[in-house]
Amino acid sequence: MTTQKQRETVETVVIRFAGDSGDGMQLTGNQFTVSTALSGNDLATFPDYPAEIRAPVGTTFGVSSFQIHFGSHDILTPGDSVDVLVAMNPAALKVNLDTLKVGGLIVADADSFTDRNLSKAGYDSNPLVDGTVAPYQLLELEVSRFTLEAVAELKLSKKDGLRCKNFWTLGLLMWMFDRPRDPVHEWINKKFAKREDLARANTAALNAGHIYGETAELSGVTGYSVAPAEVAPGTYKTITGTEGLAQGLVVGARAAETEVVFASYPITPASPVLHYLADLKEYGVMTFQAEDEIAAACVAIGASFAGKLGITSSSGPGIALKGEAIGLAVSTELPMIIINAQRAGPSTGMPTKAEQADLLQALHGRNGESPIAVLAAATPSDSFEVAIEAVRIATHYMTPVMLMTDSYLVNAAEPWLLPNADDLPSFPAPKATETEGFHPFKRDERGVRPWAVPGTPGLEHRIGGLEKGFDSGNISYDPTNHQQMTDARAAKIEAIADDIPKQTVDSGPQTGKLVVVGWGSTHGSIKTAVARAQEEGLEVSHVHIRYLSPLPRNLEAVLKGFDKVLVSEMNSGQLLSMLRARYLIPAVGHNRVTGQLIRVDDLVNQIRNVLEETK
Amino acid sequence: MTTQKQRETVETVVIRFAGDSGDGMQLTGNQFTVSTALSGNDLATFPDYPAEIRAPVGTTFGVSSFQIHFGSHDILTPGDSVDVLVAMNPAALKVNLDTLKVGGLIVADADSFTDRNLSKAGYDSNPLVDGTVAPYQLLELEVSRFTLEAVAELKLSKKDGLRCKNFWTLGLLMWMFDRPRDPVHEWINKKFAKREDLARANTAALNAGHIYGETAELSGVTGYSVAPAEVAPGTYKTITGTEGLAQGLVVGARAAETEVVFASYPITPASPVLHYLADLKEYGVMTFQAEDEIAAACVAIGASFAGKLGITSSSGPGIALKGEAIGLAVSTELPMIIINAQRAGPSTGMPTKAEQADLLQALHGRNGESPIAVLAAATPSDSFEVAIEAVRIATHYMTPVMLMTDSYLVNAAEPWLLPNADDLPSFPAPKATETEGFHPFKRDERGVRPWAVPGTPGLEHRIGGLEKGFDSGNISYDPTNHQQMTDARAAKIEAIADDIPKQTVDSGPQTGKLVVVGWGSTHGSIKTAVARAQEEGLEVSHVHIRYLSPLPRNLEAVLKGFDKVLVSEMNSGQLLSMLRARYLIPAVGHNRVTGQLIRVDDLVNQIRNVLEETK
Amino acid sequence: MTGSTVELKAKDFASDQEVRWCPGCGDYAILKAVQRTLPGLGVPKENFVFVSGIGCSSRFPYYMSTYGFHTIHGRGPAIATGVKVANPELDVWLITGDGDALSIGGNHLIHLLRRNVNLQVLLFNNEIYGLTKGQYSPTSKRGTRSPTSPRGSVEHPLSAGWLAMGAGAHFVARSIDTAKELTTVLTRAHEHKGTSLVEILQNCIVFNDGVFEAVTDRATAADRQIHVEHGKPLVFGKEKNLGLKLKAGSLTVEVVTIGGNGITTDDIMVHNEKDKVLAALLLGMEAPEFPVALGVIYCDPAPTYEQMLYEQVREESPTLDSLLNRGQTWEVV
Amino acid sequence: MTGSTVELKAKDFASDQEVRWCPGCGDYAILKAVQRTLPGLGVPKENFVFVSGIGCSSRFPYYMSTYGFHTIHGRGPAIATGVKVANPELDVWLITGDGDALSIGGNHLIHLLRRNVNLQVLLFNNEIYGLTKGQYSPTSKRGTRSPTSPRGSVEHPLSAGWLAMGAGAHFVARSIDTAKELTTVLTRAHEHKGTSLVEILQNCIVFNDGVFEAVTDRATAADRQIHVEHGKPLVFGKEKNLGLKLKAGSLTVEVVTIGGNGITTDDIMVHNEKDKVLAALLLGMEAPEFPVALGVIYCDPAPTYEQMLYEQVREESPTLDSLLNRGQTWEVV
Ligand SMILES: Cc1ncc(C[n+]2csc(CCOP(=O)(O)OP(=O)(O)O)c2C)c(N)n1
Ligand SMILES: Cc1ncc(C[n+]2csc(CCOP(=O)(O)OP(=O)(O)O)c2C)c(N)n1
Ligand code: SF4
Ligand code: SF4
Ligand SMILES: [Mg+2]
Ligand SMILES: [Mg+2]
Repeated sequence: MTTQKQRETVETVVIRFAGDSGDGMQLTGNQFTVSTALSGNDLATFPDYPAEIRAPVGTTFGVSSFQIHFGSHDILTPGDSVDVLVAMNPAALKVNLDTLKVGGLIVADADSFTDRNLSKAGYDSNPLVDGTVAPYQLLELEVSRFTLEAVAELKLSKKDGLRCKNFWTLGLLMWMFDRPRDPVHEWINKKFAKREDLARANTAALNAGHIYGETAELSGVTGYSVAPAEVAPGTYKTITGTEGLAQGLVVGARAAETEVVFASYPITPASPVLHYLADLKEYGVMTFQAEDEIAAACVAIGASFAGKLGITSSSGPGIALKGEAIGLAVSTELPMIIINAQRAGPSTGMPTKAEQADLLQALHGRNGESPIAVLAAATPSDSFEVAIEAVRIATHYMTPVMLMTDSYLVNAAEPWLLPNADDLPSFPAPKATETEGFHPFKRDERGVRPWAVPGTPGLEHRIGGLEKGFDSGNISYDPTNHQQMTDARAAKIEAIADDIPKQTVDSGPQTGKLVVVGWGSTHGSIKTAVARAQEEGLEVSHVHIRYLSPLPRNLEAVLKGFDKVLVSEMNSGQLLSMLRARYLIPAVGHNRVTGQLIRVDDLVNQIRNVLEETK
Repeated sequence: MTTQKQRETVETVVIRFAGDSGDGMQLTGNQFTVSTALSGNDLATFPDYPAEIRAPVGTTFGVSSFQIHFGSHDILTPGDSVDVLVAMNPAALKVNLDTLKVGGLIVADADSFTDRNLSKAGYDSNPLVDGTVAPYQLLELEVSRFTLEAVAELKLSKKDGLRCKNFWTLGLLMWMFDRPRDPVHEWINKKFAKREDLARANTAALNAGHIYGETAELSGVTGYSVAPAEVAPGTYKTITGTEGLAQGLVVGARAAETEVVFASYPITPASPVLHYLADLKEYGVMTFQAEDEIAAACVAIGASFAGKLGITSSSGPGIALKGEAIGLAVSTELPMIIINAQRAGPSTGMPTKAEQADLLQALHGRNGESPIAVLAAATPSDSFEVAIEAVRIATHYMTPVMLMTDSYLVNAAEPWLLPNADDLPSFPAPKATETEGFHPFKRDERGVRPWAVPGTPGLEHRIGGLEKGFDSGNISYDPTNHQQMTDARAAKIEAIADDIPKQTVDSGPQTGKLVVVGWGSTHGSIKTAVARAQEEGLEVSHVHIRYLSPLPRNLEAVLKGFDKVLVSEMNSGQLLSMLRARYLIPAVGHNRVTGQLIRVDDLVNQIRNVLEETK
Repeated sequence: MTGSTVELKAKDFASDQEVRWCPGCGDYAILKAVQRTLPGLGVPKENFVFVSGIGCSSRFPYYMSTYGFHTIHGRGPAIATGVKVANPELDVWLITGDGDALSIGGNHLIHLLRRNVNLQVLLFNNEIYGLTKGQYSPTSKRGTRSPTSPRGSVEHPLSAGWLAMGAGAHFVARSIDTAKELTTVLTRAHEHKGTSLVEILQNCIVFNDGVFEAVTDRATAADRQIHVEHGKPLVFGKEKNLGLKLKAGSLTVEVVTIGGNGITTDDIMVHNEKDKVLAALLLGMEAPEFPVALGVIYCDPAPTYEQMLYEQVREESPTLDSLLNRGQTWEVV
Repeated sequence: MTGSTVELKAKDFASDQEVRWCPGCGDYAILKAVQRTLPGLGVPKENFVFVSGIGCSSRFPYYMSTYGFHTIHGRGPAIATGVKVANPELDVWLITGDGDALSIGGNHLIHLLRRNVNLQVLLFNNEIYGLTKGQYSPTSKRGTRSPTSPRGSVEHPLSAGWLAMGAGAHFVARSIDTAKELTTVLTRAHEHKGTSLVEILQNCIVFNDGVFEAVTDRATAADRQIHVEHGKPLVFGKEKNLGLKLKAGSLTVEVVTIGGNGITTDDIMVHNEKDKVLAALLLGMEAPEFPVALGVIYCDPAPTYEQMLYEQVREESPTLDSLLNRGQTWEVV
């Protein structure tokens, strides 16, 4: 962020609100986000919850943060590093300090830097005074005291009073970045409708923080303004990857003229989709909390057999458990969607951290030749689109579709232009009724078998996981038939490639020296890195692959248009190996397995290096 | 088989004994095998059981067969096609006729070609007379009548008498190929020690069949002799792939100075290993029949944690279920062996049929970056060796090892030179005792953590599936630590490549025009095909890969020594894609997914075609 | 096209597939009993769905001319639940074996029972794994010799009935493959709204022949079986002169002879199919001390899963707009 | 090095890892109770192994200075079985939650119990999924509102005790996180050779606070809890004047007041921990009609799995030659 003396314009800012789990940082962040969206900025946010449910107050593992990146142009990631760090206690400072840019601003609640809190955070001495924060700007404020003063007239208990601290801080930051407070006031009044005293206290704290900014002489710190981004007109809201997915599934099912049975077993970070859908029974969604992931997958399969769209969701370990059942859906050629919210592995791994290391599992995590469709969502709003695509492909091709998202994406948020009801898609999924010449594995010209649903007179039939005769659907052990069916299952999935968009180049020239290839939630990081490299004058393009199985038919041609292919993934090279095997291109990998998003600066470096080598 | 007028020498013969499940064809085949081995021939056998437990008598799905291929030189497969087909009833003829070479010999029991049996087999007219068998030689004998006559003096019931039919046939075939009857007599006497009448009856039938051959005028058929193969001196027995595996595990565990906990859940075709080991408690093998495959894998993991070697086994669907648990063993770095007896998939597929389509599942069928070692057995005796290797790698590298076999290999048999007790390997697996500086993930110079076993004073520690600190073994969510541990797990597996034999060229020149690459049970077919192509003067070599993860370090160099690489597999191209991805070589596939072994003639054709193209 | 209005007969429920169980297998008799039962249930043929796992028994759906799904080992309960959640109108029958239901599928069975999804479970208990060639199963008696237990199994067997009660089942019945009462029990199971578990003692002629002989042998069956009926005294024996009597002040029963020792019919317990503790007691009775209880042992209806689920739907198909517009929105002009 | 001969104290069993449960969580009290129990068991420290699945409760092993294995969700019973099969000398404690044990792990738990592997299972029942943030669990009451059941759950809950009995358990006990009797129950569980299931009612202060309050509230606990003891009458209440009486001629009990209505101590049932039907009855008692049964409710030892398994070994380490030479061999010279 380029600061100037008076309230001056900056292009983009990254703020990280950090405090104890009890300090209300998620709430603060969300309110700041809404105001920012209303200010017309583009933005991306990412919450960072502690792994523990409720860690002891003041400990480092109890720190909860919320990061927002906003600006006057396209914002694609929550930001590699932070311009402003709000640290409500020493633990928050300790955990987050290394995300702060050198020269960045720390806003710290001095009142919370007590000996006890310092020692809980593992500090031997006070970092605000011992030189630790020397490389940064420091705004050390007695937030606790100011807050209590602001709410004094309301005669709250000290505890209740102190709970308003986050609003004081929010007020200060809203002054600093010139955000409107009206939506926050509205929200407070709605939220605390039944506790007028609290509504008033929070409002008072918010205003006090704002006034403090306006009036106090803050050494070296002044107000900034961030010009609105150019965005299309329309109605907006912020959506997370979870909301995008969930709403997309509902919209997709309507488009397919079917309903959803969503069967799942809770697991981080997949559960929120289940939670969201659990309250949508009116929209044709029955959710089912199964006894385990296998049952969840099987309930989905049973539902699809019975004529609704069975969907299941999980994360790493749970997806591994579903392999056998997915194989049954492949063999019986039933529609099914499997949502895989990837997290860091192997095994239990780091459940709250992001990774893209389940791609090869998606393709091969079952016995036998068992092809399925695989799609990946790139952003919260893309999650909406991809979910609709998953419904379309599953119901029109009678196949399981694995839809990949991850720990980062399910929680990330961005502003979203609400689609017009008239623009919503429609692709009714046909069900069989014709009894003449019917058999359950009779394929149409696309190689797709009929969806013949129990309850339909005259279509009574039996299916199962044993190999089936191509011409009858009856059990068959015939060698040539098995080859034919194996080929037919593969061909059916390949045929989807005729029915998906061609691969495009996301940015940069259509052919050239270098293309960076990615998939899934790293889209924003890669796009940003490529843009930055382009700004540096480097010749580099970006290809983002949404359809991972089947791959777009023209992908080979697109990639072969570049001298070098760099595949950037949060894994040890999974898409990389697919592309090398398939197209025999000497692609190289930019692989990071840290539980965190690809860093923009890191990737820009690698782009430089690769181009350097080619010289 | 090249026939000559008098008892004349042929080099190799393929015989298929086929009859109803109740006709004792497996027994007949086994007895013929033992005599053949004693005659000094090399041989390979393959039983073909019906999928049904006990199908109605006379039906095609109740046919049971046994194929033996023997000769005066190296015999590597049970044979693509058959020289002599013994058909005890119409169903046996119907099911097996297409395996018979044109001009081959049918030995049929004319008495069983009754109207009833013909119709049960689905024949509208008698194939022995309606021209169906015109392309073949036919020896139509009243086997039932001859047998009853032979045993007449023993006054058996007609039913018991007819049960000797298979011995009559065996006697005839033993005459035909000049096999010694002594071992069969011995076997009969032992088997029927308590039923002297049956012993005498079977002996009488055997001898009668033999005499019939000697004396009767068999149109166009005469006796053959097959010269002994050159084999090393020593004690031999025939072993199946199952026996090889099971014995190898026991020998390996002794070598490692540990004991085995073998936990499994029955499934075709993996169960026989469990059955074999279930009676070996004295040899340090505890078997555990688990409630499911997940439990089986977990019991094995618990056992390994407690200091014995945990082994589990299954086939396709069951292996899919074990993915999550295997991930735990990867993350906790415990020794473990997973035997995968592959069968045709996807899903339940064709449980009794062979396939190699679980290779990518072995490598990627788990969440996260989760590397393990993967080995594949080539032959029954190689199963013994590979099992020992699996024990060595698992215990010395603290890693799961997936050992691949398949439906064909577990049942296939060959003569085996018993290893000398002194030649058996010894590779004691170290257990930690040193408490100084101990932590459970402290790696040695090879990157391997200690096996620290409960019950050892002072080494108390906790492990689990969450990510662990490289320097402490404690839970860690640190991003750089996760990268370090991910890399360390991968590097440990890669390091095994320093400790396995270099890749060799199985046959043919070390470099040249074409190499055919294979793995697992297709070894014999590929080797035979390559030999045949070489005999035709084609320049082709054979590379058989036993170590699939890590791949041998010199494999790339070996493969790059050839202009063309043809990868032959019973799948749609799994090893193929691995080699292409890794080495960027334009390898092509010879892929067959029929539930059956690669056919030699088919592969020879493809070799010709590929070499043709290169011209 | 088979219209839903046609009068159906048993043979209309036979499919065109050749039945491939071993000759003499108890499964044949069960197949016939089911085919005899269905026509009387008043359900349109196209609404029947037979779901099974894997095992000899699980081949069952192929032999029925209804909708059928031969799924994967042990997962039938979950698949069947999915069918019912998607369409509660369908009439679902789950076919399973002792291995399928109690070994790999144990957990799904328990959860099916406690959720009380409205369907029938026919558990073919032959105390062995048939399809995989004769390994001991969770219901095999301790000491059973089999390929995986050549020295005798060392596991205490499970009782399907006790387990079902433990899981909170609302309907538990027991019958025998060749018993003519089987159709009555099946009809009762169908009537019951909720998950109905019917354990069927089934003879595997190949791998476990005669394992139930002590109970089923026609000569002694009357003394070894007690056919329970709600509201009727718990009597058995050829002469119906044997009965179950509660030992005073305890929770145990004894077999008594009516007429002997001053015992009258009044001393005999009356079967109450709603009594959970009695059901547990009856299900726990084992030969030779006790007769084996057959018939509907427990039936105490409760709301079904899908009924409660669908009752939660608040309105019919609201517009998607109302969903998309949820939450805080803003306008850009 | 901690030698096996050192006298151990509770604190010797605390590991160096910071305990990370929510402040006020019932798990803390259970941890302390276990740490207090172990020193008295006469087992060398290095022989203790704590195995767990996944859940808040399953973090337990990290806080013990013994051998520990935090495994995967629901599979603790199988891993623990593997430990015992490999080395029956080890003293294994399995820590699990209601989700871990009864949802995903239900089947393994059942089979552990029926096999009767000699180890202790501590099932922390908080009637909720803690770690994944508060979804209803298989033990949650019907109607429970949670993120996955915003309109109330529609599932009938499982009873851990009933399920265990149904599975053929040989030891079933129940206690409360903060109860001082917990150590006594744990000691009994340890004494019992075979699988000992101890259900511990545990308060999740964050997602299900107070769910057991009706039972545990100190003010009314005496009337809401019945502490059963083998051979002692089933009495409870502050004045020990309430008791359980069998209704004549039936299998049901009622709560009676001793002294009232001519009821004397002789009318009160005596606890018999070997009586399976009584155990089922006691485990099924629910508030408010009945007090909740606590203590050792069922204990009827039977041979353990590993004992029977190892008894089948016939001789010590025969040579490998004897194995390799099995079957028909021949010589080539
Ligand atoms: C995942 C999986 N594991 C194992 C098997 C092998 N298998 C098929 S049926 C069966 C047991 C059958 O026993 P049961 O359910 O009693 O049926 P029965 O054959 O006796 O009727 C087993 C172990 C399988 N098909 N799939
Ligand atoms: C295979 C798998 N599925 C799901 C999860 C997510 N998960 C972790 S703990 C848990 C439930 C915990 O509930 P409970 O066992 O009652 O333990 P508590 O946290 O209440 O102590 C779930 C669903 C997982 N870790 N692994
Ligand atoms: S093996 Fe047994 S259960 Fe299976 S079909 Fe044969 S007799 Fe029936
Ligand atoms: S979420 Fe509940 S069970 Fe988990 S640690 Fe917190 S209070 Fe305990
Ligand atoms: Mg069975
Ligand atoms: Mg819980």
